[in-house]
Amino acid sequence: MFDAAAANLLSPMVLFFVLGLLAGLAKSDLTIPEAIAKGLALYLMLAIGFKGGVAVAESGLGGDLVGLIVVGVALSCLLPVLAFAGLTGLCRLDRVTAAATAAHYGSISIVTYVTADSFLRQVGTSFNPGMVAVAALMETPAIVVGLLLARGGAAFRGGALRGGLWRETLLNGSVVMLVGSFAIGWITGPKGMEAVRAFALDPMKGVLMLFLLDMGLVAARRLREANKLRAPLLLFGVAMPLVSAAIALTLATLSGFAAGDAALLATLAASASYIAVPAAMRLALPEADPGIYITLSLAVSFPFNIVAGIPLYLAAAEFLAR
Amino acid sequence: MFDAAAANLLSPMVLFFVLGLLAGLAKSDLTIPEAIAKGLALYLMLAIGFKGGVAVAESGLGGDLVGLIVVGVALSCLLPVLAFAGLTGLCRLDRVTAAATAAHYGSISIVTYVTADSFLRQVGTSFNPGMVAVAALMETPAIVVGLLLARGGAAFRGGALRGGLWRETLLNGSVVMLVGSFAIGWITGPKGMEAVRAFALDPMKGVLMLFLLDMGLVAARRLREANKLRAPLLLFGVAMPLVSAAIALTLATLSGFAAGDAALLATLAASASYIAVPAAMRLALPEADPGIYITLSLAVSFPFNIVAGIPLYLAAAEFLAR
Amino acid sequence: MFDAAAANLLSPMVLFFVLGLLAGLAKSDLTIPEAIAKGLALYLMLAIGFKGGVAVAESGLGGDLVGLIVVGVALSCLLPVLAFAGLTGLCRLDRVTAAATAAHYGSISIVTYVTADSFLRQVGTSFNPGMVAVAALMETPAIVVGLLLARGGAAFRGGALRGGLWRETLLNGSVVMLVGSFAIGWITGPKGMEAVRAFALDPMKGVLMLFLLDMGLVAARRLREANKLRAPLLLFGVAMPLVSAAIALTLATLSGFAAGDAALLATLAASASYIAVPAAMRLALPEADPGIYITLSLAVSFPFNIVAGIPLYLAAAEFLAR
Amino acid sequence: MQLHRKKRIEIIAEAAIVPLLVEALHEAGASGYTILPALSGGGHHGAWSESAMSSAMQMQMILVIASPDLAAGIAARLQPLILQYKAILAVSDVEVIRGDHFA
Amino acid sequence: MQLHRKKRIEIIAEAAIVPLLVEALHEAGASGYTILPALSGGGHHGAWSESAMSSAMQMQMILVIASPDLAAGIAARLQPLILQYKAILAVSDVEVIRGDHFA
Amino acid sequence: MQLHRKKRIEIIAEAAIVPLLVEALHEAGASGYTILPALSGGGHHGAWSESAMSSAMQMQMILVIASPDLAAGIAARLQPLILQYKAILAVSDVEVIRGDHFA
Ligand SMILES: Nc1ncnc2c1ncn2[C@@H]1O[C@H](COP(=O)(O)O)[C@@H](O)[C@H]1O
Ligand SMILES: Nc1ncnc2c1ncn2[C@@H]1O[C@H](COP(=O)(O)O)[C@@H](O)[C@H]1O
Ligand SMILES: Nc1ncnc2c1ncn2[C@@H]1O[C@H](COP(=O)(O)O)[C@@H](O)[C@H]1O
Ligand code: NA
Ligand code: NA
Ligand code: NA
Repeated sequence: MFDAAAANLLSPMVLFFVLGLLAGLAKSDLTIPEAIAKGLALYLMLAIGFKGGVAVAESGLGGDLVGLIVVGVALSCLLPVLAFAGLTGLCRLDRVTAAATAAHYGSISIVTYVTADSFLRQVGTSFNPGMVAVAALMETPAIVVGLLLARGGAAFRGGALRGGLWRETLLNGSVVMLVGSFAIGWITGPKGMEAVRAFALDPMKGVLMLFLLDMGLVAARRLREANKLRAPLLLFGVAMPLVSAAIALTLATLSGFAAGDAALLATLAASASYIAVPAAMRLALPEADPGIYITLSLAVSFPFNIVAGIPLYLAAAEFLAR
Repeated sequence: MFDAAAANLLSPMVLFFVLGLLAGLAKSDLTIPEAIAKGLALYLMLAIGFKGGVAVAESGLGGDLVGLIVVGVALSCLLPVLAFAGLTGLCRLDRVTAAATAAHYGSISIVTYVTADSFLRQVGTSFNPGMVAVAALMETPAIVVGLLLARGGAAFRGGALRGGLWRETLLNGSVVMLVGSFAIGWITGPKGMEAVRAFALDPMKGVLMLFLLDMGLVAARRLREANKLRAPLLLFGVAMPLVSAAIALTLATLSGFAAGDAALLATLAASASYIAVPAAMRLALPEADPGIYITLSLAVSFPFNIVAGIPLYLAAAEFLAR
Repeated sequence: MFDAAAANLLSPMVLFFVLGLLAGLAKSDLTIPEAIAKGLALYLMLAIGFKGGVAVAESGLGGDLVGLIVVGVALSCLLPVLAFAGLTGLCRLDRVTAAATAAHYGSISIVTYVTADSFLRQVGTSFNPGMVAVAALMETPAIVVGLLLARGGAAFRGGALRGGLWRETLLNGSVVMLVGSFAIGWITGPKGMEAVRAFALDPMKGVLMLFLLDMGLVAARRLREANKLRAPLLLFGVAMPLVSAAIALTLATLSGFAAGDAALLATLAASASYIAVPAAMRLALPEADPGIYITLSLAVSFPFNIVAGIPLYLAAAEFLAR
Repeated sequence: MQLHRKKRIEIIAEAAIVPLLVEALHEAGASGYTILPALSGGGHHGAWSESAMSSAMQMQMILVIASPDLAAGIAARLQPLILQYKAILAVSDVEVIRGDHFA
Repeated sequence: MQLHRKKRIEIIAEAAIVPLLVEALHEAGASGYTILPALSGGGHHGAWSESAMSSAMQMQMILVIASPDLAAGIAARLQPLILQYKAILAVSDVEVIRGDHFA
Repeated sequence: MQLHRKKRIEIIAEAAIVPLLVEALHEAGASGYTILPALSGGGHHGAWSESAMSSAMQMQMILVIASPDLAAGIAARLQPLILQYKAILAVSDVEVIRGDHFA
């Protein structure tokens, strides 16, 4: 496990993330233009989706994929309830902000997933190529659960689920990009990959490296801009990923999933959304405080997962799989 | 021909275009930042121009190139007259909007050309490497013809051709980028290509794929934003490319051009500008309705050429070349 | 030497720079979106820093590196004094604008450095892989010297060095990016490079080529937008690089540095900052005229170095090393 | 040259709700609007700056020129949204060329 | 602290004609101007939003602060272009620090 | 529907000094501000346009809505910076919904 942690910490990706964190905390004026960062994010979704689709075309849907999807979606529905209990009970957050925050922890961060994917490849642990589809399917159920927690049944009658929200949720850009690229990779298969691999595959780790630099900068800036987070909330931002990962690993072990699949499932469970869910929550729950939920997911849980979480989840998964 | 159509439809490029169209029509919030899309477009012009120049340095100007240029420029001058007749006669468009729209159809779309180029390579049909110079030379003559159609002789006396318009037309960014990259490729030859191939050549198809995703999104958004196009105009957007391609193929056959050259010439004739010409028309013919000409060229004719036109023109060219 | 000059002039990089200059002077509307250009600049810093760090990890710190750093930093401190004397004495510039301009010439242009690096590789001249660290260390000392020249001792007491300026200077984005990437390259070594070479190494020359196109456009636009520069100032923009390079080459020869190292040191001495220093000067010396110092460094000295300076400095370095 | 008295309405709101506001503008009868980007800002909820990570606090500005009567109607129609989403709506006097262009 | 009464001129026009308008501003004697980007909008000709495909409907905003007299001159000088290209020009009252900076 | 009289302060300044101005705004007691990008411009020091090479002449716009009293305080507090860095500060009258939102 120490080897894995070192391999992670000494990879250029994680080091650039740390560089971004440090530069941001030291108030360096280093910034990556917003358009570039958005472009890199779109690229990563395209690349990871496409790669997954091509892998499925090559090696078929692994037998476990249905099971992985069921467990993943169940986690996306159940984890928000747990997070909500913790946030209202232990952190004494107001009901609506707690529900909005809970939704973030049920959903996933695709960049965390991409980092885990490249980490697993680096240490040579194999996993189901369809895993990226699990990631896509876990993005949105938590949003509905969050709204139910905030509004109860009124979520369906009243305004919360009206208007652009369904579209925002089901057709949000990252889901479309991931699912679309996965489908196209599946359709075109290795021949398609051959045509575009110099763009869609080879530079992926390097792009991730530059993107993580920006994530570090943004996370540090968010920490500085945020009205101070109280200690219990900060603690939640570290504890919740650990709890989510533990639950995911338990379910994975009970289901007999392979270590690589279990580690990725734990990573997805532990990761929190900072793109799709905040946008939905601003629309549906405008009285929830974005300063809380964005800061927690982006500036606390994301760095924790990238730097320490991923190798930890893999080590635990391998231990449980023995 | 069915094979060619399938090869086209199942290429990742066309599938991403379709993904963009579907996402846009379904009002997904997936968008590619404007700066990124502009950067991708510049990259494609650089790459296709440079590649063409290097190819000419390697294999010399094919004997047919002068003929291809003459026919191409003639098409760029004559097709607007035809389009103008159709738009005023059959579609009952006002004179000025019809003239502005006609200019678009005489000019060309470089992304359509790049897509055709990569399609021909994929199916193994060779063509004259100088073809990209033909594309560059067909960009602008149609603008002058369009102005003449709108204003008659007054175009030269009055305001239309004054001011920044000549510069806008002759030095517009895409022409400079194409011609400049072509010249630099020609000067530096294979040695230059070796130095920059990992940037300028290898990722090109992948970049095209991402760019076509954006084109699909933009075309769909344009369709939704446009005040409704009447049926005759929609029909024009499909019929005009077919007519233009048929004329180009006839001239190519009479001139004895090879099938690959004929197919590319037909593609250029069939494609309509949506960058250089709209900008010129807004300046020179402000009373023409941009909602008509941008929507027609970008949201009707462009998708038609990408999805169905290119393999069709190649099939016809090969049939005629037998 | 003529061979070297020709090799430089006929490289795609320099030709794209010339294309940009010509297009800009001809008032073409070709532009590269600001965000893309900023992204390319960040990429170049990341790539050159990372490459340098990996090279140091592979071949160790050359014995000369300490000497190179000492000489480089000394040049960064001394050249501004010389430039200041020339600007006030010969060009009759006011004290504050002269001091601000002088600071630019003590600092360096990283793109000029990257161009020289790729030129040396092309002609097969080796150099110390830690040279990029010398570049990073030469970025900022000149700023302090410039402030001293403008304000005398008051620079430390009064406002000039207050506030954000120290941070602006020491933690400015380009320094952080260069030094950070260098350190990460050093830590991760060849294994890190292997993971990201398709992004961080292979496309570098091509990216430089596109970036130089933009530099050409910007330099030409700056020349056109500037209130006319008087002849003595224009002359300064060409003479100062030559003088700086001559001094650097002399010191390099006395120190016994290898020809490649001497040529790079001369290039750094001859190059003038147009990113970090202008930003610092606007804050610290608001009464200095940016129209002078940006135009001189960006639109006069930069083109001179790229087109003629770099091969000249190498030729001189090789001559002196014999 | 004749200038016509109109109202200038400026709305600062989160990007996420701008589509809702534009829809409401249409319903209120506005004949046109223009949306401008913002880079960063600060207020009761702390500071924000644009970032690719999340558009959740990204603000935009909507600008509408309208006749005084229509402007009153627009303000009334938008008020609930402005209150619910804590946006800013500010009205001022302007004079325009082409008075007939504005409903 | 003294404030000086000036006029604020705001022009919304297509990017393509902004250079023509700036030229006209110079001719009218404006001592300065600032151009701001726009993201999207809507009007009698339908909606637009910025896209790489075509800047043909892309709008920008030009902002000019000027003395009342100069402002009247600017409006008069720009009127034909405003009418021809269907742009928007709106004038309002402002007070500035540094009155002498503005022609 | 009730509208409340406020002041609209618009500052055009170089990007490099915007952080200094924002700090001064806080000190003056402004409860909020929004920063908008600019593309290009021209003035006594010649023309500029945004470019990656140097943000040295890049301008931004700061927008602040404030009560008349606070606005006077802000103008007074910012005046030295405005003079030193040759920025522009213009104040105008606006009416807002949600009067209590603004200090
Ligand atoms: N007084 C103000 N003037 C200008 N913009 C403001 C003002 N108050 C708030 N804003 C903008 O509205 C956003 C949200 O404000 P708030 O709800 O007060 O946090 C801020 O981040 C600013 O961008
Ligand atoms: N009343 C208005 N207020 C603000 N912007 C407008 C208004 N009318 C038109 N515009 C802008 O000008 C563009 C062209 O307007 P139109 O010629 O009416 O289609 C629109 O897309 C808007 O960006
Ligand atoms: N009268 C004005 N109206 C609007 N913007 C101005 C004005 N004067 C100056 N500016 C802006 O402030 C910048 C610097 O002005 P100056 O110091 O006069 O060169 C210009 O480039 C413009 O962006
Ligand atoms: Na999760
Ligand atoms: Na055509
Ligand atoms: Na120097």
